[in-house]
Amino acid sequence: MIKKELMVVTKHEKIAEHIFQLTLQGELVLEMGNPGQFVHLKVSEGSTPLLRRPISISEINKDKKQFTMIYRAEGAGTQLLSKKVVENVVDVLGPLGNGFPIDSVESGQIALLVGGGIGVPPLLELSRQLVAKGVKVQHVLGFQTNNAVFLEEEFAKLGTTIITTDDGSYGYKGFVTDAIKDHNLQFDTMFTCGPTPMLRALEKLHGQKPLFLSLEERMGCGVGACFACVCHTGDDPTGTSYKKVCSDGPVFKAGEVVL
Amino acid sequence: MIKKELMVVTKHEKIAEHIFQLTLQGELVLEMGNPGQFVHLKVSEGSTPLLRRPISISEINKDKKQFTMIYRAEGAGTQLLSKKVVENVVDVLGPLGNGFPIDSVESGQIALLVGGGIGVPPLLELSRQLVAKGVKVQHVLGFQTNNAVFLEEEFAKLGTTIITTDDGSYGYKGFVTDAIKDHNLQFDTMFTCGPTPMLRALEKLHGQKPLFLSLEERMGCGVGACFACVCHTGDDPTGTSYKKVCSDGPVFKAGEVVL
Amino acid sequence: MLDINLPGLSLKNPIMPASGCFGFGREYSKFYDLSQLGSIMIKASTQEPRFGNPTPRVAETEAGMLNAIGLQNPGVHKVISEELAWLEQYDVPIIANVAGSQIEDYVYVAEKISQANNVHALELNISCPNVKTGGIAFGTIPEVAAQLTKAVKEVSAVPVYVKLSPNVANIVEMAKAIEDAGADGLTMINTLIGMRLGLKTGKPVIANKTGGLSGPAIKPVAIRMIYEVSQAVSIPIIGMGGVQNVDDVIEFLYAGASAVAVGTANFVNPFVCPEIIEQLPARLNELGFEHVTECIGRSWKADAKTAHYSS
Amino acid sequence: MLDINLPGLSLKNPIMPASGCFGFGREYSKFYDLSQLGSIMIKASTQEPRFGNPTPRVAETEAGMLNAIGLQNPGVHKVISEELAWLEQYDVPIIANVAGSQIEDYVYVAEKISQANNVHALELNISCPNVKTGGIAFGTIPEVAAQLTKAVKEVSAVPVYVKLSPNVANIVEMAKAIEDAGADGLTMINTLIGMRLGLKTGKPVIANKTGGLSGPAIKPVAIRMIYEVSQAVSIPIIGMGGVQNVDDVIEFLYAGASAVAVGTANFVNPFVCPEIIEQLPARLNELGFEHVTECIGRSWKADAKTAHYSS
Ligand SMILES: Cc1cc2nc3c(=O)[nH]c(=O)nc-3n(C[C@H](O)[C@H](O)[C@H](O)COP(=O)(O)OP(=O)(O)OC[C@H]3O[C@@H](n4cnc5c(N)ncnc54)[C@H](O)[C@@H]3O)c2cc1C
Ligand SMILES: Cc1cc2nc3c(=O)[nH]c(=O)nc-3n(C[C@H](O)[C@H](O)[C@H](O)COP(=O)(O)OP(=O)(O)OC[C@H]3O[C@@H](n4cnc5c(N)ncnc54)[C@H](O)[C@@H]3O)c2cc1C
Ligand SMILES: Cc1cc2nc3c(=O)[nH]c(=O)nc-3n(C[C@H](O)[C@H](O)[C@H](O)COP(=O)(O)O)c2cc1C
Ligand SMILES: Cc1cc2nc3c(=O)[nH]c(=O)nc-3n(C[C@H](O)[C@H](O)[C@H](O)COP(=O)(O)O)c2cc1C
Ligand code: FES
Ligand code: FES
Repeated sequence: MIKKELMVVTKHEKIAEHIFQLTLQGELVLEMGNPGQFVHLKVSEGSTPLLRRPISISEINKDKKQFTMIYRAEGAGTQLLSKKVVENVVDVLGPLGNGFPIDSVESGQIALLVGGGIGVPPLLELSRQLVAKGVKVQHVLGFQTNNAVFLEEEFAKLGTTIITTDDGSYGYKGFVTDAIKDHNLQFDTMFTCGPTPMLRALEKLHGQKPLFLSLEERMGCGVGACFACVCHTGDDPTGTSYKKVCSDGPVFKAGEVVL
Repeated sequence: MIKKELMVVTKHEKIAEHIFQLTLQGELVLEMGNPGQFVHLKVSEGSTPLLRRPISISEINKDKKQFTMIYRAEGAGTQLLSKKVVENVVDVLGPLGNGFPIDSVESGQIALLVGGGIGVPPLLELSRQLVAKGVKVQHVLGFQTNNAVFLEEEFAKLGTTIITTDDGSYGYKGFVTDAIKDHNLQFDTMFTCGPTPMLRALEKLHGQKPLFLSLEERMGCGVGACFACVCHTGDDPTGTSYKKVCSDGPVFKAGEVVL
Repeated sequence: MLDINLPGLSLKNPIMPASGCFGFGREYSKFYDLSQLGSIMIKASTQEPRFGNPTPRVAETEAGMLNAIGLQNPGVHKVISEELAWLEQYDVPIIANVAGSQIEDYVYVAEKISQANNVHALELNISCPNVKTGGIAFGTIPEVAAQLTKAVKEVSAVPVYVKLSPNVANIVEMAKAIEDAGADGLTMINTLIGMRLGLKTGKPVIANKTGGLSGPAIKPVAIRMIYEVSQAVSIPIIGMGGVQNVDDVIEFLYAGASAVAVGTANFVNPFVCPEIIEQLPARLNELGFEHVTECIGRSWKADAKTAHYSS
Repeated sequence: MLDINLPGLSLKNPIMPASGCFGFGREYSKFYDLSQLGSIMIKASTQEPRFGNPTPRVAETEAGMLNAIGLQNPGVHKVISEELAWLEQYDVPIIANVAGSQIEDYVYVAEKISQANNVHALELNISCPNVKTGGIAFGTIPEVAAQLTKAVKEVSAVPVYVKLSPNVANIVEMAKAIEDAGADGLTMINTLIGMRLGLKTGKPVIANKTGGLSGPAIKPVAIRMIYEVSQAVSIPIIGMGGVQNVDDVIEFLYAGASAVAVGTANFVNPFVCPEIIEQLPARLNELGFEHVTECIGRSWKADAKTAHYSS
């Protein structure tokens, strides 16, 4: 069930250039399901910034009633968020949307998880849950440059992890699609989250296989009421049929919606 | 000289119902002159609330580069201000306006200081400076009710202090004007700050004697540029001649401006 | 102390979500019982299904947001058979928002939707700033608005409220023309037209380029227009524009609104409507009122208390 | 990289305080050297001295403020002999804001003030929402605005900019009428008309009842109008409305303004203008521009870089 709760900051750290890792505690954690869901955060009490900010859940710890997010502090809202310290509260609405379908891959099969930039974090919880289930995981994580890389160790613990950077300042030089090709990576199911051009490229190259993509879109309500975040469906690409990223997604099967 | 400075909170306490006492430290204190001047505070970084809040200076300590204000936390801005804690900073513009003319009363003479509600604080520094100069001070301080009373002890240390409450729940029951009459208080010069109806009553009853009043008006700039805070002058009560409360006041001589 | 009677609408309380900010209620029904609401202004219906504008459709501004949804909806027939039918489980009168690009469209939708059981009033959306064809002209030219109102009044089975655009020089003239044309009430305001440009791209953030500005930023404009119009017409006004809390609601009533709709604030706090409804009685008491109707038009009425309004 | 040439104005940089938000410069001259500014739009002058409206004259709103000063000023003669004369010590061209309630008033003031040495352009305030008589009609009826512009052009010794009111349904129509009447430039936007009511009193907070809404809240409306008008006219625009920082300035340039005025933000931060001027070159560099003129109209121009404007 979706809840609104003032959750308490239990940890908050800068982990890369402009990138922060934030852990919150509260009852809302008990509602969280598949990895890939997100929360909607109100970062100030007043009316600037007015709207909530959608941020993906990257780790869930139900025992401690804690969950973790990783976000880039860039605009007004995320910069304000980055100033919160331990014991402060954050107004959280969530969990929202539908995550990655863990059931689509079976124990013993191979899952390839492909992340780009700030799309990397939700793949961490996914990888953990897949590993727990006995799935073999491989990761390809793309970043712009050296000092933007984060979570490498955490992923490396779970499975093979290839880091790419656009400028080659760290790891493989080039796009994630190139790395997949060059390393000739094999998989049963692919899960991906990142910038839309990356998703498009992956869909084009690997869309014939089981492929699940997590989308981003500017949001109003985050719960399906305002129709800000719709996309056309794959079977009716210019018609009136639609899916909402916030409540039908953010994870879709390749071909389900028009990227 | 008027400065803008991010000053540091060194003390912040609730001293009565909704009433807070705030001490700030910084170089700006060295610019402060006559008691009765005020500062203009920006209480948030963003654009809500947008405008600065005018608050009177109630104590000045140049040695420590500290000054103190007392304010009522009621609206959006003052409520936000009340959440600041020690070591936070506050954006201060000041000192602004012209204070009470200390020179208008001489050593050995009697000054009557009359304050109403949140108009009481600036009289504290005034009283101290007058006492330091050898002036005999008497205070009549009006409050609405019992739990709204503050600063009684501080004033009592400096001179006779009569507290009045509208409902008689503490001290003399009634208005400050009644208390002055009942106690048959004598004085050479009167200094007053408080709600406009109180100022009007005092001007009517005691305007023939030297009387200095501190006015309040809604402000935009606080420095004389926007013409938000003007009042008509006493010698041209409906004409185009004017005074600005922020830069010509907030202290005026009785009769100088139309209340 | 919260009940209020308006043409077609006998409301438990004067609070309702604004059109387009609450879908058809399904999403918020997961947060609370919709029967608590005074009414629901459902999302605009058009004759045919519409996908609406390309994304991005929203952008944030200082104390506000821009939207250019473009009237996405499944068409009036599906709205009636699926959405309104679903809403029947709740004890709440519906105000159906009607949109179109020509008079015939409005007439078609109005005639059909006004016959649904739970639709107690129509809200003619003559002011949507996000639709290219026609739309806006209905909201800015008094004669055109009047003509449309007349045409819809002829076919509607329920009272007709007309939603005013704030993007006009003379809102009173517009309101009077619509009143004269037979409208039963007014709702105001719709969004102001605005734009935001991306710093890096230099281009409009919203795909549609311009969008409708809503939220706290526009409240002073809404209050001013309601203040002016409520003194010039004798039909009731449902006010909206930047309402976030119970004090805002009272300000709208003071200005001259008889009920108040909450739009953008639902996105910030999905519980905003029931929270306001819960807080309203205590706040009215604190301010010395015994009934919410006593607030209506207090900004311009003499001190005499307003009689309980009944239509 | 900040210099810009507009009719009558050869500016060091495109930043200037907006009229009414900077008095005649005396107060802010205590904070910094006024010669740093691109220009100064001084407070409105009228034929006779005016006291203006009763107080309270300002009220705060979400991300904005309302004002109803009522054009208080010492009259054009004193403005020339005392204020403009005092300003001559600074190396800064002045834009003189001209107001009135009838065409003759404007003509009188324009003729006189345009002859002052340091007045390099006039700004016709046809849009002040706070003056009862006439005033607003000039700003909402294109024919009236055009007539006024023509009359002033005939007598003015310097180029004439006309300040547009946002309180209209069709800003482009207004702008074109004024361009056709011979205006040398436009300044936009003036304030939106708004109101705020006191919760305890139920009455308007501002003595004048309505006031002009300024500040960040109105920025999206300003950007939209400048975007529309700059594509429809060929005279330059000085943009304003909610500018608080260097990024806002760039957004106004992208929208189509050739220079930018800062109003309300001066009250929040008296150093805002010199701070923006200081930060502008670095910000332009970061965004890949070599000269400020390259930003102008970028939101609607093809990717080609704008040529350095010269009048
Ligand atoms: C389902 C989903 C999951 C996301 N998960 C993450 C995450 O785990 N970590 C992370 O750093 N970012 C994530 N994002 C992107 C994140 O929402 C934006 O970076 C953030 O909202 C920007 O806010 P701001 O205050 O920095 O920027 P501002 O420029 O102040 O934002 C202005 C407005 O635009 C919206 N906006 C700006 N950029 C985006 C964007 N890329 N996507 C959606 N809305 C945007 C904001 O929400 C706000 O309404 C996610 C987005 C979505 C839709
Ligand atoms: C020269 C001067 C000295 C003052 N000294 C003190 C003081 O020492 N202690 C104290 O508690 N108060 C003082 N005040 C009053 C104080 O400025 C207001 O109480 C305060 O601005 C209200 O802000 P808010 O955020 O609580 O209210 P809000 O309702 O959020 O204020 C909205 C707007 O109205 C203005 N406003 C509201 N009430 C007043 C008022 N009474 N006077 C002026 N502007 C107002 C605010 O500044 C703001 O712009 C003084 C006012 C002036 C003019
Ligand atoms: C996302 C969104 C969609 C809207 N859709 C409609 C609509 O379909 N029909 C309509 O009449 N008004 C629509 N509006 C306008 C609102 O009903 C309301 O008039 C406006 O937003 C002002 O209120 P607010 O500031 O409380 O949001 C929409 C507003 C928003 C923010
Ligand atoms: C207190 C105040 C006084 C103003 N006086 C004038 C004026 O005399 N003439 C004028 O043309 N505009 C006047 N304006 C409008 C501003 O010049 C400007 O157009 C408007 O405030 C929008 O800009 P901003 O949001 O940066 O303040 C005034 C604005 C304010 C806030
Ligand atoms: S964000 Fe409102 S429907 Fe998705
Ligand atoms: S507050 Fe601006 S002139 Fe006094």
